[in-house]
Amino acid sequence: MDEAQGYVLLTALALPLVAAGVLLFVPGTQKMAARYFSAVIGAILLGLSVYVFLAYQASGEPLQMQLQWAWIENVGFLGENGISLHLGVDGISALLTLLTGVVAFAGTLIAWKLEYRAKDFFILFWILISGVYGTFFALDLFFFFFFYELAVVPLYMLIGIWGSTRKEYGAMKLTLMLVGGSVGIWIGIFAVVHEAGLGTFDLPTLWEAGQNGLISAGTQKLIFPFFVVGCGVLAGLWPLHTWSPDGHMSAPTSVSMVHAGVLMKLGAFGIIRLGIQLLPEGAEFWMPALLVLGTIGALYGAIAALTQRDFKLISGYSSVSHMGYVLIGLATLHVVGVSGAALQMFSHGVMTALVFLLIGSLYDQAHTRDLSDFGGIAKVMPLWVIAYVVAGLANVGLPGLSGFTAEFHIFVGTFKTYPVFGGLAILAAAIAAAYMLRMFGVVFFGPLNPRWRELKDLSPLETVSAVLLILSMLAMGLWWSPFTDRLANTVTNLPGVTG
Amino acid sequence: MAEHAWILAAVPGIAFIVMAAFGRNLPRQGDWLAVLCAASIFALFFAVLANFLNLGESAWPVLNSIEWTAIGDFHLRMGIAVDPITIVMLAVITTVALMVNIFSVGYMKGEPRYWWYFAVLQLFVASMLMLVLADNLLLLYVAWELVGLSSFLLIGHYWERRSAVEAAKKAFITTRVGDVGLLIGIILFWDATGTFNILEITEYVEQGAIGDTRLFVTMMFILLGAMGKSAQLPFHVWLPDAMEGPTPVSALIHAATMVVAGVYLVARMLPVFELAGDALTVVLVVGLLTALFSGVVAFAQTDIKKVLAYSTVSQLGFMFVALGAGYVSAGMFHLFTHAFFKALLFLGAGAVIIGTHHHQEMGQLGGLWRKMPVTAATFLIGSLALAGLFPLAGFWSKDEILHAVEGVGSWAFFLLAIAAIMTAFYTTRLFVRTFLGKPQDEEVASHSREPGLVMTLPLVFLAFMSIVAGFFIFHGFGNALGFPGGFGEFLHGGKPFHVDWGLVGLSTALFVIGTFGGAWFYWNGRVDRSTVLAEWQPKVYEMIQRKFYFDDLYQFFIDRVVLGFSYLVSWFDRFAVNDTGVDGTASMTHYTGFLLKHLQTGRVPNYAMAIAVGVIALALVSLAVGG
Amino acid sequence: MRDFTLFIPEFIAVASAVAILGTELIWPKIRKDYLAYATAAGALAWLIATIPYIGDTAGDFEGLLLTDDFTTYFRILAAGIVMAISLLSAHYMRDRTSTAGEYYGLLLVAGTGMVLMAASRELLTAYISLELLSFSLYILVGFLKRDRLSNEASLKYILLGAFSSAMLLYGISLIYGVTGTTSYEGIAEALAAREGGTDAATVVGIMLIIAGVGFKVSAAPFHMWAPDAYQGAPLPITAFLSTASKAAGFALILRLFTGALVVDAVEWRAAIAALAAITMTAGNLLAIQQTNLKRLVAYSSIGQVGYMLVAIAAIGYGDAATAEHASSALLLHIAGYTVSTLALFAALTAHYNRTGDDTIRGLRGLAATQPFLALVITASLFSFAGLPFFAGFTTKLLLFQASTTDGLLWLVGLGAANSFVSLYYYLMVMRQMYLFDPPEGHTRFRPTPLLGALAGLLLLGVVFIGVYPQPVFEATDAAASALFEVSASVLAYAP
Amino acid sequence: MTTEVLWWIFAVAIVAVSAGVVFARTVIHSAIFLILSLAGVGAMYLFLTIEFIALVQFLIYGGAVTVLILLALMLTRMASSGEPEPTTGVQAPFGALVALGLMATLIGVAVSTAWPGDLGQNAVAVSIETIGEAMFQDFGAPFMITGALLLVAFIGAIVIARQEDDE
Amino acid sequence: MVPMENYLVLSGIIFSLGVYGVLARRNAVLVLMSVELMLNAVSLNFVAFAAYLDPDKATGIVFAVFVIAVAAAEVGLALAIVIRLFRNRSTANVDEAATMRW
Repeated sequence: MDEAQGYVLLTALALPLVAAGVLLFVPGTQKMAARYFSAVIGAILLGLSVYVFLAYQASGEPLQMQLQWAWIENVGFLGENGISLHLGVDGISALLTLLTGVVAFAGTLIAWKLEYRAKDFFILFWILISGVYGTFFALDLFFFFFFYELAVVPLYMLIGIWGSTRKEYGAMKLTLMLVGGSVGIWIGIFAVVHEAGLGTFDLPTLWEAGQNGLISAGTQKLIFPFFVVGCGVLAGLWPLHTWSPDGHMSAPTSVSMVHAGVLMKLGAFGIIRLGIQLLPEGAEFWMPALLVLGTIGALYGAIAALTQRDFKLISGYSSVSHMGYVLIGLATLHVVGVSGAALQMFSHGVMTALVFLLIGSLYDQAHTRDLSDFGGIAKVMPLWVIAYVVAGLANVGLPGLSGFTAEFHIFVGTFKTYPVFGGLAILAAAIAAAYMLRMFGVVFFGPLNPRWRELKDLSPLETVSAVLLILSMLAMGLWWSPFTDRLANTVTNLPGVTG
Repeated sequence: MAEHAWILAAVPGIAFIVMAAFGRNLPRQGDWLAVLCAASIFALFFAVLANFLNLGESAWPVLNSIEWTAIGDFHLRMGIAVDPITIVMLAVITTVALMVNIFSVGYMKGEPRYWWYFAVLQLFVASMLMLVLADNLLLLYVAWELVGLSSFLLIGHYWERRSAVEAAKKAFITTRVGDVGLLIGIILFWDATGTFNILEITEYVEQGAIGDTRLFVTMMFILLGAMGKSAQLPFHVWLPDAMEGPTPVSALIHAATMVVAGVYLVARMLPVFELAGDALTVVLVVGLLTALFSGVVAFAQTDIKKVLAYSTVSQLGFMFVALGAGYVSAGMFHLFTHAFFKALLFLGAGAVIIGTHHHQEMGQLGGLWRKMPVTAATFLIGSLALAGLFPLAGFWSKDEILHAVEGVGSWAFFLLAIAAIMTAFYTTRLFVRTFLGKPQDEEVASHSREPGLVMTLPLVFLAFMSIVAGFFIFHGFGNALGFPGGFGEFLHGGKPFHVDWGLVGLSTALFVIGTFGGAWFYWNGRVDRSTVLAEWQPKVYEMIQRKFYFDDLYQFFIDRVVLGFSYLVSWFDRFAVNDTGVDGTASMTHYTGFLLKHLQTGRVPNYAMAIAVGVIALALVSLAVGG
Repeated sequence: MRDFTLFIPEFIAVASAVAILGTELIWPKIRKDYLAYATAAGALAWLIATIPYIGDTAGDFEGLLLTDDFTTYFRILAAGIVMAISLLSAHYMRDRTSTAGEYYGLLLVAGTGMVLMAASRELLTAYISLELLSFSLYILVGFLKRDRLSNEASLKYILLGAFSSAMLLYGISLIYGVTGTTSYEGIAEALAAREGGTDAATVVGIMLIIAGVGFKVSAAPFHMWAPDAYQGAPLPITAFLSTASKAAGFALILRLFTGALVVDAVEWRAAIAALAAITMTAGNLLAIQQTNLKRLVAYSSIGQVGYMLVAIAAIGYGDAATAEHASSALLLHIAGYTVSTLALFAALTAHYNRTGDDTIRGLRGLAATQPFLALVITASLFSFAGLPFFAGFTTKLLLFQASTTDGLLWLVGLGAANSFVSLYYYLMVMRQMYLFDPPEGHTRFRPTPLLGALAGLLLLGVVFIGVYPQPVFEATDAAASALFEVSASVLAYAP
Repeated sequence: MTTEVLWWIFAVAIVAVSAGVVFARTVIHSAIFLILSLAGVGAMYLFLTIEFIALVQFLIYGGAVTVLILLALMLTRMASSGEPEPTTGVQAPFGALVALGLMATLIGVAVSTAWPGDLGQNAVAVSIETIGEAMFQDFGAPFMITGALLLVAFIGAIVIARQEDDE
Repeated sequence: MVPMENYLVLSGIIFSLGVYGVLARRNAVLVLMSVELMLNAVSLNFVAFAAYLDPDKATGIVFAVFVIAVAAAEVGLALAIVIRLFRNRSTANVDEAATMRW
C-alpha cells in the first residue's frame, strides 16, 4: 500500500514534466489546446494532491508513501543507495502538497488569459510545478536540491518574458538571489555528506547521522547558517528579501501566485528538512538568531507595507512579513510553533495566491497598480472586492480564515519559548490590519473614480480559482483538526523540537 | 437544550451563508429570512432558558465541548458554557437582535445592498452569540474578532461615503489594538495553565498557579482587549465615528451588544481579576474616567447619534466602574437594562432620521413630537431610563452601581455621581433639542412624519422593556418568572435585593439636578445653549468639541510617527538593503570584472608576463609554505 | 617487446588522417563536406576499434604508454569529440576554405595526441604527445589564414604555447635532475626515497610543470591566450579547444599527479587549490564583461577549469580513497562538460552559419526564429551553470562532493559561489534569446539536418548525463580505478 | 684547470651573447647573437663531453633554425620604414624585474638543491651507444610520435604560409 | 673540474634572459628567438643532469634531442604564422596584433 501510494507521488512529480514535454511538441499556434491540456493536467494534479493529503495517515509514522528507486549507487564515493529516487511525504509536505495542487490549478486557470507565447508559458510553468512537488517529496538530498533548483530556474524566463514593470531587472534579481541562496545549500550539502561519510545522499539516513552524532556538533553549527541563509532567501528571510517586492512587481499573475504561494514555502520547508531535521544541534544553536531575523522581517515587512503605493509591493512586503512568521514559528522549535509555521505556509500560500490573482485581474484591465489611482471599485467589481477582502482578512489573521489558525499556533509556540518575540509578532499582525484596511479604504471603497467605470468583474475562470482558494482558506480556518492532526506526529518527531 | 445552545449561534450563521450567497436573488432580498432567523433564535432562547432553569443551579454552568485539535501536549477543546451571565447576554442579544431586524426592514428599505446588510447582521448575531457561549478564551477571541468584522462591515455599509470607510477602518484598527492585547493575554494564560478553558483557568488561578506580577500583566492585556471593544478611554475614539453605519446597527452593535463584550469579558473573568492585585482598581479608574470624559464630550455634540454614542461610552464606563468595584451583578445589570433603553434610543434616533428624511443634526430638528408622537414618546421613555428616572430600568441599574462604588471610596462615588448628573443633563438636552420646542428648520419639519408600524413596534416593545427590565432586580419579579430570585441572586446567588431608599433619594436628586439643569439650559429659547460656553470660554469649548484632542493626537501619531517610520523603513529597504546591499553587491562584482578585464590587453608580452609572474608567485609561495 | 596492437585505434585515426590528406591531393575538387563525413567515418572507426579495449587488461607499451581503462575513456572521448567536431565543421569549413584536407587530418591527429597524453606514463612521451596536440591546434586555430583574427589567435597561441612549453620543460628538467628519471613510477619512487624531505628543485620544478599544464588547460593566470584564441579560431575549433584540449590537459595532469607527484602532495596541493580558486573566480568575473559569445565561452570554460582543478587539489588533500573518488568525479564532469560544450557549439555553429554573427547580441530573438537551437543553447549554458536536468548539475555536484575534504571546504564553497556568478552571464545570453523579439528581417529558419540532428543528439546526451549518469559514472569509475591501480604502489607513499 | 678557465670564458660569452639576443637594437643583430649563443651552448655540450648532442645543436639549431629565422626576418622586413621602430615595449622594465626574479629563483634552486647522485664528480662521458639505445629502444614511442609531430609542423607551415591563388 | 651547478646556473641565466626577451620585445621573430634561448637553456639543463647524474641511461640527452627537434619544428611553424601575420597586417609586431582583447 505504501509503495503503491509512492507511485502517486511519482505521478504527481512526473506528470508536469511529461506535460511540459508534450507541450514542447504542440505547435505554438495551438493555444487552446495548450490551455485545455494544462487545465486537465492541473485538475489531475489537484486530485492527486488532495489524495496525498487525505491519504496521509495522521496516526501513522511521520514518513509515509515512501518509494525508493536506486538511481546512482556503488560508483565513485557513492555507496549503497548513494543517490536514490527516494520519495515520501510527512505531515508537513502532505500539507504543502495540497497547497501546491490548489495553487497550481488556480494558476493554470489564471494563465488561460495569456496570449503571448502561451504554450511556452505552460511548459515553463509545469517544469516549475514539477520542481515544487519534487522538493516536497524528495527524501534524497541530491534530488531535493535537484528539484529545488528546478523550481527556481524557470522563473527567470517566466518573469522575463511574461512580466511587466521592470521585468528584466526583477527577473534577474530574483533568479540570482534565489540561486545565490542555493549556493549556501549546496555548500551545506557538501559539508554534510562529507562529514557523515556514508557515501549516501539519502535523507533519512543522513537525518539519523545528524542525530546520532555522526555529524559533529561543531560542523552542525558551522553548516546550519549556510542552509538557513540558502533556504532563507527563498523564504524571504530579512534582509535577503528584496527580490520579493521587485520580483512580484514584475512577475505575471500566475507566476506570482505560484511563486509567492508555493515557492517561498520551499525555502521554509528547506529549513525544516535541512536545518531542523538534518542538523538538530545546529538548529538549536542558531534558532535564536533566526527568531530575531524572522521577527524583524515580520515587523519590517508590515511597517514597510503601510506606505506602499503599489498593490504588488504591498503584497510583496506583506509576504515578507508573513514568511517572517513562518521563520519565527520554526525558530521556536516548539511543536505548536513549528506546526504553526507549517500551517502558515499553507495559509500564506493560498492567501497570497488569491491576492496576486486579484491584483493581476485588476492590472490586466487597468494597467496600473497605483493605489491612489483607484477608488470605489467595489461598485464595478463586487466579486473581486469580496474576494480581496477575504484574502485581506486572512492576511490580517481574522479567525475563521486560515491566517488565524496559523498565526495563533505560531504565537502560542513563540510565547511558550520567547514571550517578548511573541508580543512583537502579534504587534506585526496588528500592523497588518492597518495596511490592509488602508488599501481597502483607498481602493475598494469611497466614491467610484469614473475612470474605472468600465472595469469588469472576475471572469468565470478567475471566479473558480478564487473560490477554490477561498474554500481552502475557510477549510483551514474553520476546521483545524484535519490539518493539525496530520502535522502533529511529524512535528513531535522532529529532532530538537520540544513539547 | 441548554447544552445545545450552540444552535442559537448556528442558526444565524447558516442564515448568513444562505443570505450572503443567495440573498440577492431571494424575494424581498431575503429580509424575511433575517427576521425569521432573529425570531427563531428569540424563541429558541426561551427554550434554552427554560431548560437552563429546569436543570437547576447545581447543573450550572451547562457545559458541552468537543476535542478540536491536538499537537503533542497542546490540546484544545472547543465548546460552550452556559451560566447565568451567558443567559443574561443571550437574552439581550436575542431580544435586541429581533427588534433591530424588524426595525431594519423599515429603516433600510430601498437602501443599497439591502440583502448584504441583513446577511452581515446575521453574521454579527451568530458571532455575538458564539462570543457569549464560548467556554474558552480562544473561541471567545474568535467570536470577538468576528463581531469586530461584522461591525466593520456594517459601519462601512455605505462605503461610497469616504467618511463611512474611514470610520469602519478606524473602528477595526482601534479595536484591533486592544485585540492584540487580548490575544497576548489569552496566550499568556495558556502559557501558565496549559488551557484556554475559562473555568479551568479560573481554578488554576485560584490555586495560585500564576505568579502575582505575571497574573497582573496578563490581566492588563485582557483588559486591553476589553477596553478596545468597549470603547473605554483611550480607545473610545472609534465608537462615535462608528455612527456612520446604519442606525439600527448602531443600536444593536454599538449600543446593546458588541460594545458590551468588553464588559462581559471582564465580568466573566472577574474572579481572576479579583486575584490579580490592583487589576480591578485599574478597571474602576478606566471606567470612571471614561464615564466622566464622554459625559463632558456628549455635551458639545450636535448630532443626535453622536450624543448617543458618547452616552454609550459613558454608560460602558459605568459598567466598568461596577466591575471595578467587584460587583458583577451591578455591571451586568446595567448592561442588561442599558441594552434595552439604549437600543430604544438608537432606534428612536433611526426613526427620527427616517422620519425627517435623513436629518440628524440637532440644529435642524426640534419640535418633532408633534409630527411623530410614538417615536417621541418612546424616545422620552428611553431618555428617562437613561437619565435614571425612578423606577425606570436605568434607575435601578445605576443605583446598583452607585451602591457598588460606595465601598470603594467617596472619591469614586463622588465622581460617578457627577457622571450621572451629566448623563441626565445631556439626555435632556438631546430630547429637548430634538423633539420639543419649535422646529429649527421648517423645511425639515414639514416633511417629517411618523415612520411605519414595522419601525414603531420595536420601539414600543423596547420602551416596554426599558420600563420593566429594571424590575428583574427584585426577588419577587424574578421568582415569578421562574428565576431563582432577582438578578443578583440569579447571577451569583447573592442576597435578595433590598431597596436602599437613601440611595434612591440621592439618585433621584442627581436625576433631578441633571434633568432640570438641562431643561433650564436648553428649554429657554430653544437654542443650543452650549454655545454660551463657546462664547464664555472658547478654548474650553473647543477642547470639548474636539473631544479633548484624542483624535488629533492619534492622527498625528499615525501620520507622523507610524507612517513616518514606515517611510523610513521603506526608504531603508530600497536604498540601504536593496540598492546598496543587493544591487551594490552585483555592481561590485560587475565592476571587479570590469577592472580585471583590462589586464587582458591582447598583447603577447603581457600574457607571457602573467604566466611568468604566476610561476614565480607559485614557486615562491610554495617554497615559503611547503619548503 | 613493442606491442603495437595496443594502439590500433590510433593507427586507424592517423591512417584516416593521411587518407583524407591524400584524397584531397588526388582529387582537389572534392566537396569539402565529404571530407568532413570521411573524417567522421574515420573517427567512428577509431571509436569502434576502441571497443575491444573497454575493460580489457591494461597494456603496457615499454613503460611509456599504457592502455588501460583510463586511456580507453579518453579514447572514446577523443574519438567522439573529433567526430562531433568534424560534423560541426562540414558546412562551416566548406564556406570558408578551399582546402580542408589538412584541417580534418589535423583534427584526427590532434585527437590522437590527446589519447597519447592520456596514455603517457613518462614525461618525454607526455611532452611530445602534448606538443603533437598543441601543434595541431596552433595550425587549426590559424586555419582561416586570411582572417586577421584567426591569424592573430594562432600567433598568440603558438608564441605563448612555446613560452609555456619552455617553462614546462624547465620544470621537467628539474624533476629529472632530482629523480634521475622521467618515468612516473620512477619519479614517485625517487621522490619517496629522498632523504631529508623536500627541496627547492622539486617545488620549483613542480610549479613550472603546473604552469605548463596550467597553460594547456588555461588555468589562471596562464589562461590569457584562451579568450583570444577561442575568439579567433574557426568556430568548430573553438569547440575543439574547449573540449579536447582541456580534456587532454586533465588526462595528463591526472596521470602525472596521481602517478608521480602525489608523493609530494604537500608541496603542490596548496598551489593547485590557489590556482583553482583564482581560475574559477577570474574566469567567471571576466566572463560577465564579455559581448562576444566565443570569448564568453572561453571565460566560462576557464571557470570550469577552476572547478576541475578542485578535484586535483582534492587528490592532494585527501586520502587515497578521496583521490580516487575525486578523479572519478572529475572524469565524469569532463564528460558532462564536453557533451554540453559540443551541444552548445552545434547550436552556435548552426546559428553562425546562418547569421555570421558571433556576438551575444547576435542571438537576439533566437527563440522565435529557431526555438530548437535556442533550447539547445539554453540547455548547454544551464548545464555549465549547474542547473538541474542538465549534465552540469549532476556532474558538478558530484565533482564538488567527491572533492570535499576537510581542508578544502572553502574551495568547494568558492566553487559553488562561482557557479552562481556564472549563472548571471548565462542568463544574459538567455535574455537575448528569449526576452527580445528578433531584429527586423530575421525570419524563422531551419538548421541543416545534420547540425540539427547533432545538436539534438548532444542535447539528449546532456540530459542523459544530467538525469541518469550511472552508466557514465561507472565508466569513469573504472577509468579512475585503473588510474589508481597503476599508482597503487605509489599511493603507499602518499601522506 | 684549463678546462675551467675555458669554461668560464665560454660561460661569460654565452651570457653576453644571450643578452645580446634580447637587448640588441636591431633584429638582425639579435639573430646573429642567437647563432652565437646557440653555438656557445653547443660548446658547453662539448665541455660535457657529449659530442653527439653538440653536433645536433650545431646542425639543427646553428644551421636550420637560424637560417629559417633569417629568412623570416627578411620576409617580414618593413618595406617602407627607414627608421627602425623601437623593438622593446613599454613593459620592458617590468619584464626585467620578472626575469630577474625568475633568475634568482632558478639560480637559488640550482645552488641550494642537494642533487641526489651528484657526488661532485666530473661529467661522465656518455657513449653514443647509450644514447642511441636510449633513443631508439627505450624511447621508441616518443620517437615515432615526434615523426608525426614533425609532419604536422611541416604540413602546418605549408598550409599557413602558402599563398592562395588570389594573393 | 666544473661542478654541475655551474651548468645549472648558466642555464638559469640563459632561461631568464629568454624570458626577458619574451616579456620585453615586440617583434614576433624576436619573441621566438627568445623562446629558443629558453629551450636552449632547458636542453643544457637536461644534458648537464644526464652527464652528471644519469650517464647510464642518458634520458636527459634523449630529452634534449627531442627538445631541439620540437623547437626546430615549432620555429618553422611559428615563423609561417608570423609571415602570415605580416601578410595580413604588414607588421610582425606582436603589440599590434592585439585586436582581440578584454
